[in-house]
Amino acid sequence: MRESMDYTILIGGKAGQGLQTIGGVLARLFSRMGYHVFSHQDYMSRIRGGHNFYQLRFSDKEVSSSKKKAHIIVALDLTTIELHKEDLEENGIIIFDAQSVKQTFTGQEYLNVPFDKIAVENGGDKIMSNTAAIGAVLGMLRLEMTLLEEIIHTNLKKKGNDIINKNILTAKAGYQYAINECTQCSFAVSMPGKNGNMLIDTSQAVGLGSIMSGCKFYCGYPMTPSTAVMNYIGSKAQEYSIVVEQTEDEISSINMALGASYGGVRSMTGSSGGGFALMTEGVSLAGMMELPVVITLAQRPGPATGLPTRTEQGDLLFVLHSGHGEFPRVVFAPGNPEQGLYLTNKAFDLAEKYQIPAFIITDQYIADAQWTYESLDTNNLVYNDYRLRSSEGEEAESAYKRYSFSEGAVSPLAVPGDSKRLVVLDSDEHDEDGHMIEDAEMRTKMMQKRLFQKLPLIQQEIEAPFYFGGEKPDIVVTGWGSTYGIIKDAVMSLSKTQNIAMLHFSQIYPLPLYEHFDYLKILSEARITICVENNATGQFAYLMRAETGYKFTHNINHFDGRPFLLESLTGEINECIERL
Amino acid sequence: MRESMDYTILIGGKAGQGLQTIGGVLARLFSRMGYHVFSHQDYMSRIRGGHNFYQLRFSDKEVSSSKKKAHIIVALDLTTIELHKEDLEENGIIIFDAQSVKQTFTGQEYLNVPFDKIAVENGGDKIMSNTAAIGAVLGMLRLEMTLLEEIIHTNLKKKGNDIINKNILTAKAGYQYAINECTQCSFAVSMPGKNGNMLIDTSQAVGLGSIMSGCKFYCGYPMTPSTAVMNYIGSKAQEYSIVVEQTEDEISSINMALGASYGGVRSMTGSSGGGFALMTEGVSLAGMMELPVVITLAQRPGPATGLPTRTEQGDLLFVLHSGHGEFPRVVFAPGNPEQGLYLTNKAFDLAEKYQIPAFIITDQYIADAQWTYESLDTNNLVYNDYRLRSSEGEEAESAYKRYSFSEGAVSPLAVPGDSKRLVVLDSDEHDEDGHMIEDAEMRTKMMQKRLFQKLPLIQQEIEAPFYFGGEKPDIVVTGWGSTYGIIKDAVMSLSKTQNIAMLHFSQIYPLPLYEHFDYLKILSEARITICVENNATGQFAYLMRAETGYKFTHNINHFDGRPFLLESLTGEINECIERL
Amino acid sequence: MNALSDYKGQEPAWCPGCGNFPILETLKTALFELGMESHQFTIVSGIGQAAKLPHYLKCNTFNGLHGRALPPATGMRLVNHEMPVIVTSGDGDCYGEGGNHLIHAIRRNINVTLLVHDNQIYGLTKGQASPTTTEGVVTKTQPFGANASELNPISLAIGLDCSFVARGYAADSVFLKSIIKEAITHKGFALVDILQPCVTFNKLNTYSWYKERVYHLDETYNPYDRAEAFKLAIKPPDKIPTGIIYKNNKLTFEERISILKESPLVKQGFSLKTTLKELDTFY
Amino acid sequence: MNALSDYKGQEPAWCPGCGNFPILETLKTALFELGMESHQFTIVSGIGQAAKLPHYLKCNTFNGLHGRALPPATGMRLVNHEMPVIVTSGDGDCYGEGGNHLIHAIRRNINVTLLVHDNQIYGLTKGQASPTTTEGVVTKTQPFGANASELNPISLAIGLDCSFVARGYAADSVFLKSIIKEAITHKGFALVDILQPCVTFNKLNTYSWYKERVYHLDETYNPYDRAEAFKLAIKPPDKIPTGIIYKNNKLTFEERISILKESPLVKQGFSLKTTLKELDTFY
Ligand SMILES: Cc1ncc(C[n+]2csc(CCOP(=O)(O)OP(=O)(O)O)c2C)c(N)n1
Ligand SMILES: Cc1ncc(C[n+]2csc(CCOP(=O)(O)OP(=O)(O)O)c2C)c(N)n1
Ligand code: SF4
Ligand code: SF4
Ligand SMILES: [Mg+2]
Ligand SMILES: [Mg+2]
Repeated sequence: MRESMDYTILIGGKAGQGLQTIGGVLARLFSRMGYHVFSHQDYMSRIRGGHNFYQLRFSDKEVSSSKKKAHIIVALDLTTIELHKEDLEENGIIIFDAQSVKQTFTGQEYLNVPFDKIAVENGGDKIMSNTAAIGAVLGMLRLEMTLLEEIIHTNLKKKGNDIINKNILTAKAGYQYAINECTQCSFAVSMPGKNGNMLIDTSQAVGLGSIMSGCKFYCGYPMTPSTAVMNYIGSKAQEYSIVVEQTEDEISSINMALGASYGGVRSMTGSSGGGFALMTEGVSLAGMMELPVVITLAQRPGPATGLPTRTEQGDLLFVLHSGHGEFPRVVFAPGNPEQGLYLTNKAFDLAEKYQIPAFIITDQYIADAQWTYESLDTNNLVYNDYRLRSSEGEEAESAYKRYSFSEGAVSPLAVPGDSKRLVVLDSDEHDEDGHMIEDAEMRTKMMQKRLFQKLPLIQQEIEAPFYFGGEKPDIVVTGWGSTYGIIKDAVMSLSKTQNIAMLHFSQIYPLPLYEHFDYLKILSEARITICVENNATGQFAYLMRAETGYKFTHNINHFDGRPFLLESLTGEINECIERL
Repeated sequence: MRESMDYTILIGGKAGQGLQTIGGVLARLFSRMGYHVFSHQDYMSRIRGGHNFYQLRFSDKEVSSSKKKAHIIVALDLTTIELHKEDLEENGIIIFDAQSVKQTFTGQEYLNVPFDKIAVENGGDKIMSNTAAIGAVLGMLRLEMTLLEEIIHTNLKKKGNDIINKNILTAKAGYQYAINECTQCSFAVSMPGKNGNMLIDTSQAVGLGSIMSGCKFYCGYPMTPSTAVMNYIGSKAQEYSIVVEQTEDEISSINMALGASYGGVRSMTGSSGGGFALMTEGVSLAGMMELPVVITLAQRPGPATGLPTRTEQGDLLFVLHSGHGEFPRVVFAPGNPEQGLYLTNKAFDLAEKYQIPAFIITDQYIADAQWTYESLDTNNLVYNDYRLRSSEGEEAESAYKRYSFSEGAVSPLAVPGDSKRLVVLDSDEHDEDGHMIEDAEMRTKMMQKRLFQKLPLIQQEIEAPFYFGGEKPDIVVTGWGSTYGIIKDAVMSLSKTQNIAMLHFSQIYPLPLYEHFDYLKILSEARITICVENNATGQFAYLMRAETGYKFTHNINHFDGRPFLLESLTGEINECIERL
Repeated sequence: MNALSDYKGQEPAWCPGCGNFPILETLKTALFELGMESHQFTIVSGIGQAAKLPHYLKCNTFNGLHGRALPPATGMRLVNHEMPVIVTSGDGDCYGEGGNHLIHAIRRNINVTLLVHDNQIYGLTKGQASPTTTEGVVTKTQPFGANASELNPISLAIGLDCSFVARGYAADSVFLKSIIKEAITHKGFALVDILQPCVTFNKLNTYSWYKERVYHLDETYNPYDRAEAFKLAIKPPDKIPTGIIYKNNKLTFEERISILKESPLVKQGFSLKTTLKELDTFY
Repeated sequence: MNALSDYKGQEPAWCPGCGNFPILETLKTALFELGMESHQFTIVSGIGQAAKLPHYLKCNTFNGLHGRALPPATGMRLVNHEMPVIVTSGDGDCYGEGGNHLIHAIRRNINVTLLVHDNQIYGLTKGQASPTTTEGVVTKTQPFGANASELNPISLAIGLDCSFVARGYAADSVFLKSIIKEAITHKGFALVDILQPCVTFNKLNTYSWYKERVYHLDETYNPYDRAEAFKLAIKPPDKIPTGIIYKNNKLTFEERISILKESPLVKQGFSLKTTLKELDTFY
């Protein structure tokens, strides 16, 4: 059959039916078993009803994108069957509970599993029907039940043994039902035979990254899909002593985060589209005050409220130029959880080292998507306290100047109250002391220090883009941020027949220097260069042209609020190749 | 001596000493006499004290910039003498009141005029000392007094005849004093022998433009230097029935302006740096709702509060990319009051025609600078009511769809309450009816209509940049917005010895099509191309490169909060030429 | 207008059992009884569950940004003060993100009816604390509990001398309808804080919780006494009064703008010609 | 700390005669008498004339954005609740642009002292109406007069159950000093609205205008009765009470956050190592 095992499961239903739970448990299960898992979510902006789905791919080789076609569809409602039956793989199977979807389907590709009935009979409550569904999926795949039992134990610890046992009984019954009834099931599941994998999404990775960077203050205002980072940090706030504060609005968020930073700790805020727009004045304040702050922006389709629970890469240029006036910043856009962890740490480091705002851009797709790793490298994480906290004696302290020119681009940032140093920050143009000035000469010097002296130093810190391919590729597929995984899977599959390479930017601004790796040469010498973006206007391509003069030969842009899927992206890349 | 007459007068003193009045009256006087006048202002962010100056150039030929050197310096305080004496032209004269500056100066270039004493003796009150100063300046120039009397009459009408007469007496005494005492005065003032000129600054021109475009609603929150437009419109609000409302903050401004636009009238808001930053979410809302609105941004040096009363062109890229998500906009940056009037009218027209936000960018320098014109052309102004206001009968009206696809890019915008048409606007992605949707297909169609269908239509409306020079220039000096006048004066003077041309963009985004005028060819074929910008990073040059790939050979950037002055810009251009 | 059914809009995407359903139906009935046809009024809203309402009730609609319903409502009224404007908002939308606009809309006394669907929670974004969430409630974004005192919109509004201040309860349709009708016909800014159960995320302030506490102010209550109204407003919440708590008869903002005396701005014509004379003022 | 003169900062850029001068001097004296040295407290401000104050008084300074003084003040307190934080703000800064933060800072009861230099006008931007400008006053940006009712910060704050609400008068230094000292030592959010003559732009509320109206609340006044305080706050302004109008003894926000019990956040150390175990939770 296949070279390697690679199955996709889609769980569909209404908001509130618990499909996230089913998906989440299955994903965790497969990753514990040692499979590679990739999942993504598609949900509407409502709390109950509508149509949502959770899509999960698991394999014995690395996977980093979703496919359109599914091998198993778990349909919690009729709509799921109607909408997704076309997306069933050959020999794929749709499982459903005829009684609860109020219709039955016959044929090779359907398997009616009475989830509700199994739940009531074994667990005593319809509420466990999702457990029956999970069991049934395992049964269809002929996988072992032991790990599921473990997971049920952990997840339901707080609910007590009775509930745990009922769920286990229900799961087993669902499992057995599928073993017995799914005669047409022909899935060939190879055993990974390895240790379990981690399962993590990029919101968690960014949250984890901030905790591991010594972030002590997070404030924000709820906004999908940015809230997940706040939720994650909130869940660890007590343990790691982090103040997590929900503000009255996003203007307060950025200004409060800056106040916290001034107070002497690492601080962070985050939002999405419109909420971030409200922060732009504060971004400029960070620029002027030279105050470190890390800002996460989880993009969603705009303009305005747009499609609040969907995905897009539409805010890159807005972030790059956000805030009035001119000041340096760094902008990172992780393409997977691993990069999310690493770049969040790097953002905190650079923000404090250079006293600038640092941005982490994600989007709904990458924020929610789960990946597996054997482990995550923490050796590349750094923690340096760049603040001036030592004591010097009264006289020296009273000579302290917040914006002293004497140390070059970066003037030491003291902590108020920590010594006799007075820390004076001003949003007006100011002198070395931090007091407002109006003269042209001081203004020019401050701009030079703040902007021109820092920029080259910051640029030196930016690492080469990710490159995968030969030395002289014919075709280069380029992307940034969330498209990392999908481009990788697409290029890997195309590389069997084409001299094709992948170029991916996660450290976006400043653009990496050519010294590290001459991506401009690679691009210029290729025949076909495609910039893949989940936006309408090709914002990264615009940035590349503005910064380097380089213009891609092709662009692939989606702007329908949905992520790229493997089959269609591969198809579109092929079209570009054929068109030439 | 000179080819043509060209004098500069600088009036300096503390905030609150009335130097704006002196300057304003002199500027008005010279323009009434038929001279060409150019003035600009330099003031601190304080209400009393400090050091401010008002600089005025008048000539019998057109002038459109300020020079560094002055022929007459009216010093209302000691600081003015200290700071500006180096800037005195050969044979120039500094007038001052030794008693009030509490020091005296002797020598050819000083003229002590006892302003206070003259005022007390002739007007009975020190308050009129500025009138004495005005009279003295006229005397020094050996100009006639009649027009000044007229102006005193008009300006002080409300104060009554007694005050008027006292002021006239004082002016005459100052005049006579200068005639008698300024033996060293050698100014050769040619008589313009023409009708009087208009005197207008660009804030007034933008305000006038909005009134002449049928703007019925202006709201804003005070912020220097944007408040001048609001003040101007406010002064005419009663007469032209315009609601002028000061909002609680800038977020309210943009949203209230959009509500007014929805209500069926032309509406406008404006701000500067930080205030505009707060509007960016609302800009995105205008984009999504397809609601016309005109936004003026009077730039000042950032980041943050920066130098609140000074000048910079630092917000171009921020405006171009302001607001999350992707939607069309037009951005204009007038280079003088004439363009201010015309482009404001055009902004209102295009905003309503294409249902988009339209921007007018100025800066403190151009906002305050006064120019003279024989007259302003109003034949190029348009007023078309693009709203759907007619009645159609109930059935047709109930079929009305706000975002109907049937008319192509621009769906007719009806006025709520005006008919049975229901006007439904949504900040979420929506269907033709304006109701929120989530499906990918409708999203894509709406993006296509809103963005891709409109863009080429809008681009067709953008006129060629201003070009002055031969067919094959060696050197092209390029600028945008407020540098129009200074570049013109510099290039005119350099064109005597160089094959030099000027290229100026006031219709900035979308960039003009090459069809109208192939500026890219001109640039590419020139040997030296210089982009002059009053910012640190060269934002227009960045835009040009992003949009066209073209990179200027040289950049001249100032970022000290001060405008370019003729001598120094000419010098810097010369340096670029010599460097090559 | 013929029938109540003429107001039928899109299918609501609210959770079954949500307190927004009775509010929607009550509002429809109030409009119907007031004889206001769909095209004769406008509903402005922000973002949140309550803010979706105008999609579910056929009308002129400005469904704008989260927290920003009052500014466009004000803009709308200023250009067309013959158009009744109703704002539907949530406790987060109105008291959180939009707090500043509330203060100043009250100060202006713009003639707008503001209905706050106060479910004491952020519904649409999945259960974070709102300004009216009871102190101490723990959520994912309030890991230390909601540490700020819950906002009392009634005492706040009375503190600002709001022209009309009322409280209603979603499940008390008949009484709520009478409040809404009075609010709409009141000349001046009218705030109606409507207690609204959120069956999904607010497990504290449930239907039964409200039922035990809510009572009607009766005829003997005089809503014109500001100090007494304040006293009532700050009483401990074991019993929650509903009805019109405070009102006054100030002039509206629209009435105080001289140029609006004759006709709404949107009906005042414009001709470029009449403005040409302005050029002369610059000579 | 040795001398009052140690607080001397930059030369003020205020107009001669401005009411900000006595406020500045009074604040210095209050700090001096409280024994707070320059490095031991922080002044946070926004933008406006009042907001320039920290440049004129040697101290840790965060002079941020217009309207946005309270959020950084809150952030500062949350990471270092041993640092006294004073906010100097204007009526536009605090009640206009910053209105929403005021509401929520009061709700949080963050232990910050807020001094509003209330000159009933926008000074720095040259004389536009502020939220406290008397109704009807005409300015360049209020061509139809200030049409909104002037904001009453005292009744607003009492409406929000603010922990400490006082009014002072700039020219009444000794009494003002006692109020400011109480405000600084009060545990909880303290609002002091300070009537401040603006000699340049406010020609209505002048020194003599205030002098005729301002009086001291005497010892018999009980500031703990919220309803009575409200009554006092809404009395017609022919006589203006100064002093502490309302206070209560709620827990501060900082006190309610468990992880701040032991030491300020800024003093709690960090080591990357202790966090490594979090990776395990993802298996
Ligand atoms: C500027 C901005 N910030 C945040 C959001 C996300 N958001 C949407 S609705 C909402 C809160 C909803 O709460 P509430 O106003 O109480 O309405 P409810 O859903 O409870 O009816 C938030 C925070 C947004 N859309 N825009
Ligand atoms: C976002 C923003 N909007 C507007 C301004 C301009 N601005 C500076 S100070 C000020 C008002 C000052 O009034 P107030 O707060 O009463 O202080 P005062 O000068 O009267 O002491 C304004 C509107 C600004 N700096 N930032
Ligand atoms: S989440 Fe709450 S408020 Fe929102 S629809 Fe559901 S029940 Fe109603
Ligand atoms: S303008 Fe008014 S508030 Fe500002 S410094 Fe002058 S007098 Fe004081
Ligand atoms: Mg709510
Ligand atoms: Mg003020």
